[in-house]
Amino acid sequence: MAGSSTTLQTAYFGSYVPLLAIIVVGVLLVFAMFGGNALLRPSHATPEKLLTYECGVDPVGEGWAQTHVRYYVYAYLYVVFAVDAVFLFPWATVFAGLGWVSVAEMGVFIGFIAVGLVYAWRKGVLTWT
Amino acid sequence: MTSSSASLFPRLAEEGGHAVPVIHQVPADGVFALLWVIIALPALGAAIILLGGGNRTKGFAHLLGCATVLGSFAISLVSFFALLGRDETDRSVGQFLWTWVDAGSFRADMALLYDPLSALFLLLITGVGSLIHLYSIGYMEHDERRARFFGYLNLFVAAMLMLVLSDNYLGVFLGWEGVGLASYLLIGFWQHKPSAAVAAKKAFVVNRVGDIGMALGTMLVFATFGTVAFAPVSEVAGEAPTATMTALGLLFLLAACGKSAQVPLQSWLLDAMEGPTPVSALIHAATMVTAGVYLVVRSNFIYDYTEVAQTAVVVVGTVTLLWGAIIGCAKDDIKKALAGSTMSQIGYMMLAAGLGPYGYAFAIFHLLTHGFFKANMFLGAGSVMHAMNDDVDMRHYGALQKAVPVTFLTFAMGYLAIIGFPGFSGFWSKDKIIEASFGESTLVGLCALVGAGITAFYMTRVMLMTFFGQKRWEEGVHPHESPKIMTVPLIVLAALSVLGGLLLFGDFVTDWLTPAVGAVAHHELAFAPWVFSLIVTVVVAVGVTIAWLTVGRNEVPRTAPQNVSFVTRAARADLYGDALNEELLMRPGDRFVTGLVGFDDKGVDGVVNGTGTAFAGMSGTFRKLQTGYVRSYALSVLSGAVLVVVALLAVNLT
Amino acid sequence: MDPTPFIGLSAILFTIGCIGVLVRRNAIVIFMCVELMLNASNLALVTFARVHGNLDGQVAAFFVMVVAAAEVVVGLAIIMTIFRTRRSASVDDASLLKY
Amino acid sequence: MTTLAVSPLLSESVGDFTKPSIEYFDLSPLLIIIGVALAGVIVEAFVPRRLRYVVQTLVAVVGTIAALVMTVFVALGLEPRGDNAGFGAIAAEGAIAVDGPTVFLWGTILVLTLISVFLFAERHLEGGVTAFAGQAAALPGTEAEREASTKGLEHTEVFPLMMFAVAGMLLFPASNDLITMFVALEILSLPLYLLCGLARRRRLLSQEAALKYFMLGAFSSGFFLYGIALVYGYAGSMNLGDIAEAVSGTIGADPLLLGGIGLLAVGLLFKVGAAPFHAWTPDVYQGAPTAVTAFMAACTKVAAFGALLRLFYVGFGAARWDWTPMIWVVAILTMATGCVLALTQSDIKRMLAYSSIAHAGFILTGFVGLNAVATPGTAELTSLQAVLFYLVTYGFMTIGAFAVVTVVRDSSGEATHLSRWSGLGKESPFVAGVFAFFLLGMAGIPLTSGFTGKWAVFTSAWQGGAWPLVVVAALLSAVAAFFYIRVIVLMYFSDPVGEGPTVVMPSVLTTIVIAVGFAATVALGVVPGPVLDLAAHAGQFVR
Repeated sequence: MAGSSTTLQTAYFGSYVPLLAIIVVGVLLVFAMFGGNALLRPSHATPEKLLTYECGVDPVGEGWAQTHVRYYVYAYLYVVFAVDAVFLFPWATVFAGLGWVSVAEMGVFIGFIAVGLVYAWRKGVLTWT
Repeated sequence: MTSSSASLFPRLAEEGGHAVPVIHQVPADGVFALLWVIIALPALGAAIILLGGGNRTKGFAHLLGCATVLGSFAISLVSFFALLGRDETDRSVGQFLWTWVDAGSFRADMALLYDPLSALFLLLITGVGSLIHLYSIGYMEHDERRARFFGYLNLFVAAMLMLVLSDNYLGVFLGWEGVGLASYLLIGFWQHKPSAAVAAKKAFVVNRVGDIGMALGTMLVFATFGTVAFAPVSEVAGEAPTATMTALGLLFLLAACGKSAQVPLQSWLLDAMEGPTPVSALIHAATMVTAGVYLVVRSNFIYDYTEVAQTAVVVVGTVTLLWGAIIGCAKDDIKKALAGSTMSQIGYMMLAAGLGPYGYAFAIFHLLTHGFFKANMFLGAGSVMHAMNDDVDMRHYGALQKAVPVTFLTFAMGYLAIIGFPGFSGFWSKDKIIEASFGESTLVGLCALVGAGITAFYMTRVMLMTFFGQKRWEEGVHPHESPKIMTVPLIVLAALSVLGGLLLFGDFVTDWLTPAVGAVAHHELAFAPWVFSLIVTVVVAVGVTIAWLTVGRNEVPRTAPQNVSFVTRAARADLYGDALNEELLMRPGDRFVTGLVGFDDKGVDGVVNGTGTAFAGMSGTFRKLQTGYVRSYALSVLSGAVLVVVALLAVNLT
Repeated sequence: MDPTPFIGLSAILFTIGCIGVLVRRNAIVIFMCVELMLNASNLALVTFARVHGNLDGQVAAFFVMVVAAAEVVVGLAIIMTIFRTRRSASVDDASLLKY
Repeated sequence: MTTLAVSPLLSESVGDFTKPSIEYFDLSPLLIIIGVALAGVIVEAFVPRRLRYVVQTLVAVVGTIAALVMTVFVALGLEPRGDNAGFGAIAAEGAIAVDGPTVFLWGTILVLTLISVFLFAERHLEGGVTAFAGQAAALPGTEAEREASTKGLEHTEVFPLMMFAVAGMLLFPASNDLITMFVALEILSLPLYLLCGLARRRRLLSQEAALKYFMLGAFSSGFFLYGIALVYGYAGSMNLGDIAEAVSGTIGADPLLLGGIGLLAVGLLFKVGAAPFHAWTPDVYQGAPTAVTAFMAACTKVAAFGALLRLFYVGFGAARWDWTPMIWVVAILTMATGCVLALTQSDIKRMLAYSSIAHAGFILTGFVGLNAVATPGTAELTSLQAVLFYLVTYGFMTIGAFAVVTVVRDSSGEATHLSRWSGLGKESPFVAGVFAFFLLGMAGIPLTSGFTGKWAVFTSAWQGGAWPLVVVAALLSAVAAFFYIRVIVLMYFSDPVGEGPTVVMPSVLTTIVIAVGFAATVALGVVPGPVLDLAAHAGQFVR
């Protein structure tokens, strides 16, 4: 495109050569690690060797153990409140100078999450059975 | 719209002494205010019948269908006489309906242009159309889906009228697609026959190839002139670069080839004969297939500025007229023989249209006479098939002149007209084209002359095989004359076939068309016109004689009409019996024809079907890439991302 | 400040995430790899914010975290439904829809 | 909402912090839809089960209409801004641009949403319940599922989910900075992922569609986000106006910018379903409940193309010559993929999916047409106008066609296999006729809106000098006509297989959808003038 600024461009582009190199290295690294592993390791698989190592104790059941769905739901709720807080803290540092309108607006924001929580409550998610 | 040509003194572009006409419209008043009704009537008929459904409209659909077209015909007739009463300069009437598309600088109106050219087309379409509608009442009597048939016919008429009445290319395109759709629906009307469904599909696909030309041409017109209306384009056509005009000419030629079944897009027409016979008569002989000729003649202000495109039109026309004629010799199916002849005759028209001001008027003249006699013969063929239990094989005919006297006589009128028997309509129109083509080039003239001879040959063959000689009927066939509703249109069309030549009386048709296509130019010829007429007549006579010698004279006596295969064999042996004819004429000719037909089937169809197969094959291969695995989709997203980024970098960092 | 090492790291993380999506079969792991891509972007955003001396990038990083959290919720719900139906979290097993 | 305004909200010194202002009136359609979504959640929590369906439907319909009305008011109140023939204002501290194109797209999306709500609310076809899973948590083929089905349970949560998606769709083409665009992208995507998995019948396919859509959507949004990071690194701002300034001030091309443009394009082209980012489209369209497919196919495409236009015309307008070749390649690839692969499809929804890919390609053709940054006063058909118009025509045809798909059924639900459609013309000429009309519209036959739309984009591309692209597009639309016609042939010229398809009489809701789609397709084909005018009056993007 811009032939007139070849030198400038070369210099500018040149500064990203390391970036390119690192991407290439990143790709190579992954393949090298997996590839090296595959090449070096001996493969005399016996049932014992294929067992998951659990501090010397034979594992029981499958790797995919099912946990109760309630943990999953609680994890969600935690996430909701965590991200809520991310936005509340910066606001808290400045709200004194902003007046009540801003408090109301933040109330709306919290209201969103409250609606979600109310829904969860009505669906019986919050009851630990 | 009407004010778009503000100048009262249209600038005449001088080129080779010929004035390229500039369309100068006057507003529609009086009877012309009804122009839109001409289209609206059949459109309304189609809407009522098709939306109402077959069962509800069964009782009156055929009457409604005929009434709408007859109504259009009446208005067309009145308008025609009103136009006749006007000064020559006021004969382009524009009617603005509404603004169809208005997007920034792009504007296309739903507006009509009624000028001498469209006036003649209106008469042909609504006139012949009315007769064919009437005929269909009888022909489709026993078909339980007759109502739908009339709905489609009306749809076709409305689209065809739109095509010839629109004052801009976009409107023509609308009609163009509309007739394509109607033709598709009608070819496949007997959908229970797989051959009909396949033929319909083939016609549609081949026509789409032509449509690309039409669409791109229209866009190029807009890109060049900033409008798609004929009037403003004709005003400034002379200022556009020749290369653009050539491109336009070639694109529209492609379009014309598709719609008018010209080489190399001719293959669909023979298969299109799968449709009911009135359809073959109306769409695939008299009207729709001539749309290509209309387009070329209407675009005279483009072709007059580009010799290359004109030459291309001449070449296409000449090749097609011979191609169609030769195919016509080889076919035993009466409708296919007629279809070959249609191709050939349209080839003549294209040839004439390609001659520019020397031929536009004659192209239209031949188009009209051909409309009469070919519709006549197709309907005659339909009547014969009606009599023969829908058998189309001419080898099963013979000696029908007593059995179906009216059909025979009317068919004979059409026959005399098409071979150019002196005095009949075809004589006048074809003679003029051959004469004009000799002025263009001796080679083209000779081709046209030979074509006339071959026409005489194969039409005589059709005539002899159908109506004369021995009975070779299938078992249980009892030919009977068709009902009045079918024979009356035949008689009217036969009369027109005989008398159509009167249009040339006092140079009426050429003078009439002057405002639309310019005055007729004349070449300096080596001989006087009557010498040409004589030569043509002699060549025709030779063609007839050969046909008589090969087909007519050599009949096998006492063939048993009960034994079909024997009759067929006997008829064939009869046909090729004469050793001399066989060696000198028939055998090589037959091989040549077989080769041509074979090429037509394998080569040209192969290209069409092959393209389809290639796409289907590609499709079948590439759909395997859609493996169903998310991860391979992710890979395609990633490769796309790489592609996009690389494309950006490659363009910009080189 | 020289941003190159940070951007380099973010590019490596992004690439690892990307390759992970392509080579792993377990839906959960693929999903974690997507999250890795998002976080690589976060790192880049924060670095550039530092380079340009404004906070837009950092604020954007917060939004990305929120969005990522929402995505986790939706994504895990979908993955869990599939797992409960098919007793398998392999994305290659879900390949009824194809061609 | 406050926090959506990103710009100098947090500066290094807290002292000069000023309170952000929100233009509540200009944003009212968006706010109403968010409110409706929240109201839907509340309804779900407190209204008794038997009333929920009615209340949810009413809330959604009334809310959408209210938003539509407010959109009209907002449109009437737009003021000229800047010197580039644009109208409108930048709202929410530069995060959202409420201008002519935005309002046009809002109107389009809301109208399409309104009829989609009807499609969602259809209950006749499944014998008194909606087409969505009775209880998504119940495993397919278990006792729990049968119980849910006998009890007549239904998930009315689909309405609030849909409204959240609509909110994202409204925000997407209006977003004036990159992070808002990203958030909008996710707001519109996440509910759609869930909706895809909620089919009542063929649940395995439905769940699989949701998984695929989610996985690939998340993957592509990763690219989009990295693109944001790169462009931010290049321009030092997320704001499209600032980015435009930075772009026009650069001499030569910057790899950061080019990489950013490319990765952002990936995210957006994924959403519009352009090749080679289209792989999800057929699978998801086929697996998702048909009502969702219709909604998604129409509205998502409108919103995503709006965002694509804004990002590339406003943000990267000055680098036009850098990205045009890329769009050329993608457009050709997309049209070819859509048209060619549709030829051999045997499932009607899948065929329509490929057709929608082909349409995306045609729209991309218009996208590289005459520059949208036209000089004021010239009345040329800009690509912006052409694309906006095409989107309207496409939206109505698509929803209409999918609505027809919902009513053609056999004992196992919708009869989507093409062989089941043979002979439909005899069985139900009316439905077959309407569907044939939609197909003809998509094929671009004159007197349908499809023709006018194609005409508009091709003309604008031609005027912009992209005639080779137009030639390719014209050729491929000839190929495309073939597979549309194939279905028509099948419906009319083939005999039914087995007992043939049956057309279940839907309630008035689906009938309205089909009728509106049909009417719009006819009207926009015969008199497209008013809508084209509206698109022209929308003017340019402001920044």
